[in-house]
Amino acid sequence: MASTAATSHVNNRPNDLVLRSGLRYRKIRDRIIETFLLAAGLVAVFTTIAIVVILLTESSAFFEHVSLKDFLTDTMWTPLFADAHYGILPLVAGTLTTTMVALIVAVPVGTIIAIYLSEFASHRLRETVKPILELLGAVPTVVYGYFALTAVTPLLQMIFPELPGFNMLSAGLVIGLMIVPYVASVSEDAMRSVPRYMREGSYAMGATRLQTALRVVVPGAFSGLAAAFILGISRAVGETMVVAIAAGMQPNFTFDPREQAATITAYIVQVSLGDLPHGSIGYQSIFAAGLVLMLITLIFNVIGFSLTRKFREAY
Amino acid sequence: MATLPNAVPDYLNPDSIRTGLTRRKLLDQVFVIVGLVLMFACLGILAILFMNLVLDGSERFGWDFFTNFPSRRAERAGILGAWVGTSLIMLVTAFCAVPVGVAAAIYLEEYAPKNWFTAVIEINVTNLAGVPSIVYGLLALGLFVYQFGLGQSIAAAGLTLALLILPIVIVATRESIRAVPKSIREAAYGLGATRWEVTKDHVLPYSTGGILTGMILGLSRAIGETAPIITIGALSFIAFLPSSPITSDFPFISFKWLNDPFTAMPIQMFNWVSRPDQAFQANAAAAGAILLGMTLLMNAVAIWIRYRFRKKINW
Amino acid sequence: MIETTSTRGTPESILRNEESARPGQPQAGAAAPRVSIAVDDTRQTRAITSVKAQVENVNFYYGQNRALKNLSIPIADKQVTALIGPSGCGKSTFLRCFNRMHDLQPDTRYEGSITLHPDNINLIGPGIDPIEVRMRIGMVFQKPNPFPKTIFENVAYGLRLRGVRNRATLAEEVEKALRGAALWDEVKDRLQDSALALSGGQMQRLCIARALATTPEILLFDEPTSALDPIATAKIEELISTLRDQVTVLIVTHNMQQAARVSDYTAFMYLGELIEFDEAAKIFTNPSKKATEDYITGRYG
Amino acid sequence: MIETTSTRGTPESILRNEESARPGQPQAGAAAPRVSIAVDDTRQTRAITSVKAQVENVNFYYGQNRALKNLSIPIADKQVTALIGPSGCGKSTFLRCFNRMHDLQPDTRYEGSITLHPDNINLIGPGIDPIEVRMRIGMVFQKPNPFPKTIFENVAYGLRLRGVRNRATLAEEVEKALRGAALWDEVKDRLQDSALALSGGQMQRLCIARALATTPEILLFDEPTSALDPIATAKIEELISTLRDQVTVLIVTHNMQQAARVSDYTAFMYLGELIEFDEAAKIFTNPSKKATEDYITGRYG
Amino acid sequence: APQFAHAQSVIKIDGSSTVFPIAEAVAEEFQISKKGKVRVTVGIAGTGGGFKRFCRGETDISNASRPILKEEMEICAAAGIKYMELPVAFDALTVVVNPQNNWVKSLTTADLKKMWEPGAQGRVSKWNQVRSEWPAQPLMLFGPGADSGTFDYFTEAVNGKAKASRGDYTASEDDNVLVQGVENNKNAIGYFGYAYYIAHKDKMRAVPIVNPKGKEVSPSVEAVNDGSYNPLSRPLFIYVRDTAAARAEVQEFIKFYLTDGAKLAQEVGYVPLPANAYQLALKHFNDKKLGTVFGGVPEVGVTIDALLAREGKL
Ligand SMILES: Nc1ncnc2c1ncn2[C@@H]1O[C@H](COP(=O)(O)OP(=O)(O)OP(=O)(O)O)[C@@H](O)[C@H]1O
Ligand SMILES: Nc1ncnc2c1ncn2[C@@H]1O[C@H](COP(=O)(O)OP(=O)(O)OP(=O)(O)O)[C@@H](O)[C@H]1O
Ligand SMILES: [Mg+2]
Ligand SMILES: [Mg+2]
Ligand SMILES: O=P([O-])([O-])[O-]
Repeated sequence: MASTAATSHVNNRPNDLVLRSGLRYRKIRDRIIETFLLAAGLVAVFTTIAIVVILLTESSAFFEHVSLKDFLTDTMWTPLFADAHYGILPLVAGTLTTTMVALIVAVPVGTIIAIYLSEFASHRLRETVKPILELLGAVPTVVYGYFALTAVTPLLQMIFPELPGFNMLSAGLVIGLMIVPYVASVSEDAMRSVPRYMREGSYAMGATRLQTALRVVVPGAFSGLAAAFILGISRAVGETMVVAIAAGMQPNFTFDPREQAATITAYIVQVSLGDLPHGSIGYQSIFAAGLVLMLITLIFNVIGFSLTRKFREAY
Repeated sequence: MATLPNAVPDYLNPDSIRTGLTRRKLLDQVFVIVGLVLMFACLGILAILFMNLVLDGSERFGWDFFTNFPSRRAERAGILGAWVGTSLIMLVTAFCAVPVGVAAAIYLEEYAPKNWFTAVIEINVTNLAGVPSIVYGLLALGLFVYQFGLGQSIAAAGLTLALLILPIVIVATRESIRAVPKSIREAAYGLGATRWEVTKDHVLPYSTGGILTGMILGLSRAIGETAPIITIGALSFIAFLPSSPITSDFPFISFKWLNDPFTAMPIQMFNWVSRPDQAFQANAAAAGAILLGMTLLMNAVAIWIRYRFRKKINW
Repeated sequence: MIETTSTRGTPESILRNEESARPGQPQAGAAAPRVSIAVDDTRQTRAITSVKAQVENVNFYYGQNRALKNLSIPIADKQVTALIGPSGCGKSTFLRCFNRMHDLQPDTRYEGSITLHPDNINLIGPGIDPIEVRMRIGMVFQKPNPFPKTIFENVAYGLRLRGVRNRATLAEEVEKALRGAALWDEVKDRLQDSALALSGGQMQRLCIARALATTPEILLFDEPTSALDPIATAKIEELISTLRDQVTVLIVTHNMQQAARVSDYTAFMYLGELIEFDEAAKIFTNPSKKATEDYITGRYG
Repeated sequence: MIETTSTRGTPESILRNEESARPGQPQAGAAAPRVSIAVDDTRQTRAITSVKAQVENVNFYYGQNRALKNLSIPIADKQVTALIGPSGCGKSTFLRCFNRMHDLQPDTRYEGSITLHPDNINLIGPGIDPIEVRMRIGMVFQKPNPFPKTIFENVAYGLRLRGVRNRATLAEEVEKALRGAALWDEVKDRLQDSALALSGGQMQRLCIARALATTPEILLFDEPTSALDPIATAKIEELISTLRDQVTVLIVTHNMQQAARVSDYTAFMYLGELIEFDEAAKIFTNPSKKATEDYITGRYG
Repeated sequence: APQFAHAQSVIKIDGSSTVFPIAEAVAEEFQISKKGKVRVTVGIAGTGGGFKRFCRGETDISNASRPILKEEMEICAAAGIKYMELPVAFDALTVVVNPQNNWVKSLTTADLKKMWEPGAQGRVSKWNQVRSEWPAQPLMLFGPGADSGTFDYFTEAVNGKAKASRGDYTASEDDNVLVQGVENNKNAIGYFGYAYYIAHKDKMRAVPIVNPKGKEVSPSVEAVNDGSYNPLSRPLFIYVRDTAAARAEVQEFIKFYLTDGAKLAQEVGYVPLPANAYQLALKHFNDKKLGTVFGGVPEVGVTIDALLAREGKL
């Protein structure tokens, strides 16, 4: 700014020099603060890097002992025993089975609730029920584990007397219940972002609410719904305490939900309950299992989020 | 219809329309009932879950339960160490996650230029939100416990949970920051405010509600997390309190407690759940009821704050 | 234009349908009744040969807000009636009364009657099922809103809703509707493509075809061309003119030229009231009210 | 109105500021230079006594989209200049160049110069700090946007930013600004109430007071009354007229009457170009261009 | 390994889950008697896990359901960690089945071997594969994890080699999980310390084991005392790090352990040693007698008398 004072504006405007020196200080402060804020943003990046680095370094030590082929094809997982087998398949099978059971509950229930809330319920009911429903997802998982073990399993044993005390069915059902609000909430958001004019087009043709919901809204929100399911899968895969408490901890290569089996997460907990001698194969094995878990959830998350993004772009 | 030139096909004549319509409307009603039943079933299960815990644990509720340490005798055991431990962990978690999360959110919303670098941070935040909590446990084990040598301490647990809830805080803060209308920012910029001044004088104060909500929701998630703490290795008999943060000597505050071993509510509950003795099941139920009560309370507070703030500031 | 103070501005008294059915006392017989409209201040009487729907003393409320005030107007059978008026005057609100779209929104209320001939049912009467109304009265919206389905499925939608399963019937009806909407030649080779791949004007004609497929008795258009370019607009206008033979058309437009071009009768609304209703030729050349003239000549709006 | 084909529609050549500073060659001296505007087709020359800001060949880009095209116009000191034109013509875009609001949005670009007198600095020059510009040039927005703070804090905000801490000074300046915005009497007893409790018109005057408190050299108004009722609008218009003595005013409005009532000079823009600039009296009674007349008489827009 | 500044104020115990009930009881009573001035933590990493931490200097006292092994001694020696070995009780390692199991009357070590040997993994999955007269029901196995001393002892005693076991069973360092498994599954069989059986004896059935003399013996205090519950009875130990033993509160704790320990061991379901054994142990402790009397070789079937004889020679 030219150094000439603004003579035409003599009223009490703070003089330019003061203004400018104050401004310099303010701008420097802005810069410093921005650096701090950026550093905070980078914490997220460093966390990811740290997760990846730790999982990879510990697992690479693991894979020095274990061939990748054994890891992926052996059907037994007994890394802590004298006759050690390192086949991740039983854990993956357990994980997938509990996840499947959970999805069989969560997908229909979550979708139906979402359709109901988005297409049928009044604004008031929706705004009241949604937060309460979300409480279901806020219940500590250890409480769900207790519930599965002490309430759901005995109930199921009345139906299937042969059902063992630890089983994937009960754990899966409870996980399903747990992710219902999540699936419902994401699906509902997706359905509500289907534009109103789309619905109006259908109603104007004489469609009922259900017809509009099923023939226009659901197809229109399909990728959003798919995202909800996939993100739900990722949650179910990562769920730990329920399976650790209620599904048993036996690596069991089976897809029968009535059996007991360990999931990837349950295995990590199981080993953690003992000691974790740094550097032993047992210690490394939980990181290898963790890496597999991370990869599975990552794949689902990436698919899920890209579907959401695609969906957002569509409307 | 006589007025239409071409003969009306059978399926379009009013009578057949009406009969078809009755059936379609019936389906609508059936769906409403199914939707309501499922919705209330979910809410009912939540209620049953809570009642189940309260009833199972009813005999244990009492002053002693809060002031006693765990004991091998169920009726003598309490949660003193657990709730103190949980409180201190939450203190560390809140202290780390909230400033960092809020700062990161501010950076992403107010400062970040649109470039690949920002995109990397964004993707990281979204992805971290989907990483299973047990993986945070592995990160903590590898990084905090061994790399940083924090051991199985309150600091390690607090930091782990802080990382775990960081995405929650970031996402909630961003949402509430975004709800501050552009016009307010423009008004402040128009007066010559710097970015930080706009943020600190306006954006942050007006989004306090959302930030608080995010913080409480994050903490309510952290309070129930069991798996990552188990992974760190905190599962043992602990019948004492961490060092007091307040001391009688100068400077009257001490941070020794950060390094102390601890137990926490969900850990204590898990410990009792895994004891099959019926008396301990009652303890587990009582601890679960308290834990669930705390979570529900925190969620209720969060909902209430969100509602209050939404009402208070009406742009 | 001289505004006669005797009619006191509010236009309830402007229109009087001398022969039409009194509410609660439906006329017998299938033939649409003849009516004549007396316009107070000009004392002119114009005949509508056949009335498809008679609007009488319609009030409409969004909650407490009365958006339509005592509207009365005949809708001529197999003719195009245009609704014009400044933004917010209630044109869309009025149009949506005909197919009961407001029922989808809570806290809305109809008063008065819209009697559909020849059945003599009151479209906005409490005993009438809105879905049934919508099955008989089609609507085309401002923004083309095809479903994210194939072209074929879009047109077949209404028939499927009505339970038609037979593939041959569907194919036949879809073709008929597409021909009716002057779209057949353009899409006959790509019926299985997504409707979203069409151009805006094609989409809008597809929406018309979708509505035509169920042979509606009245077709409602709410500013059907406001999102389209001039060429697409011309095509739709032409189409509306040809539809006249098949179906009663009610069209909302903010484009005066369009109203003048396509409509047989025109109603001018202002602040929820009907100011003037007459033959289009009359309205656009020699309106009776100053407000109408001001609006038509672009003084406000 | 006859449109002379020699000017070929594009209005770059319409305005020629014969005396004003050439870009890159700033004039010395503190006194604002005198300029005269030659309007091509009428060959009339009107004098502006003192220029506060000289806009020269300004282009503005949103990414690839050129929203302003070669604008040149003088802003008269202590006068009201109005910008009119149909929606989307770039009025707001132009206004926001003056206080560099576009800098907040990525991927925008200024070209040309807006020379502020008497300092002779180019407001949109690369070396100029936008924050400094904004500290000297105030803005009032379309929608009243008070901060959700007390009335007092709203007005004091600009001063606090400038480091004023002294309570007495603050109180004094706040009162002065509120008086300047003709709001003091209405709010003097409730300075500690939330600004959101005010009526729309009061809020807008509060925003004006907020801007006045820092004694800006130019005050920008972007459709300041479009969200207000007629009574509040009248008050603001009156206020703007009185502000003329203290500050240079630049106002965007879509309301022709308002522009005619409050402005001394008026610029008509269309599609990012300046079509005509002249004394308000001239523009509204005898515009040189057909496009201007069409717009003023409501033929389009 | 990290050494924490606050280690002085806390007595850190980890290791055997078998010993845990005793340690927990002693710790609880000790802290009560000290009015909370001394803090004690007890973990359940398993005997092996406990020694791993102990030899890194992370804990002061290690619980063990078997004597320290040669590898562990070497690791400790390498880290400069010296320790005192104090026997605290005797255990009868108990094999349990669900009460609804009406076919198993007794088991020989050969039966157990058929069930548990590494070669059984993935093959022996039905009861009738162990003895053909048993039903063709699934065989559900519950046992301690690989960090467990019980596991080491059992595999040594049954399969002839420590840690040699099949891996496809529900393994947990937390014996409560095993108790739960056996309790809830009709076809289950499991093994763990006697105390855990005693605590839940109405929900499961202890299987008599055929001893080398061919007698079916159920686990009991008497059978341990008279040496007839063989080979599954065994001594339990605590190992105290010498530097920790220099601390006053640790000395008090050990004194408390060796005087009140007998009563508490009995209370939680183990077989206390004769009174003179505790006196001897206390004397060894006070005399700072370092090292082990077992030489790091796994052995089974050590009786109380044999143990006393060895301790006397230290
Ligand atoms: N869903 C609604 N809820 C409440 N009020 C409404 C709603 N829709 C419209 N209104 C009000 O009803 C009045 C008439 O609106 P309507 O949309 O019918 O006007 P219009 O003549 O169609 O205007 P336009 O030309 O802008 O479409 C307006 O004042 C409007 O604010
Ligand atoms: N943030 C933006 N990014 C990209 N293009 C923009 C942006 N804002 C405005 N434009 C474009 O620039 C042109 C001018 O817009 P501007 O808002 O300046 O018009 P206006 O004359 O103020 O209109 P109105 O009377 O509706 O406010 C328009 O074509 C608009 O689409
Ligand atoms: Mg604008
Ligand atoms: Mg053990
Ligand atoms: O926990 P253990 O006693 O089996 O080592």
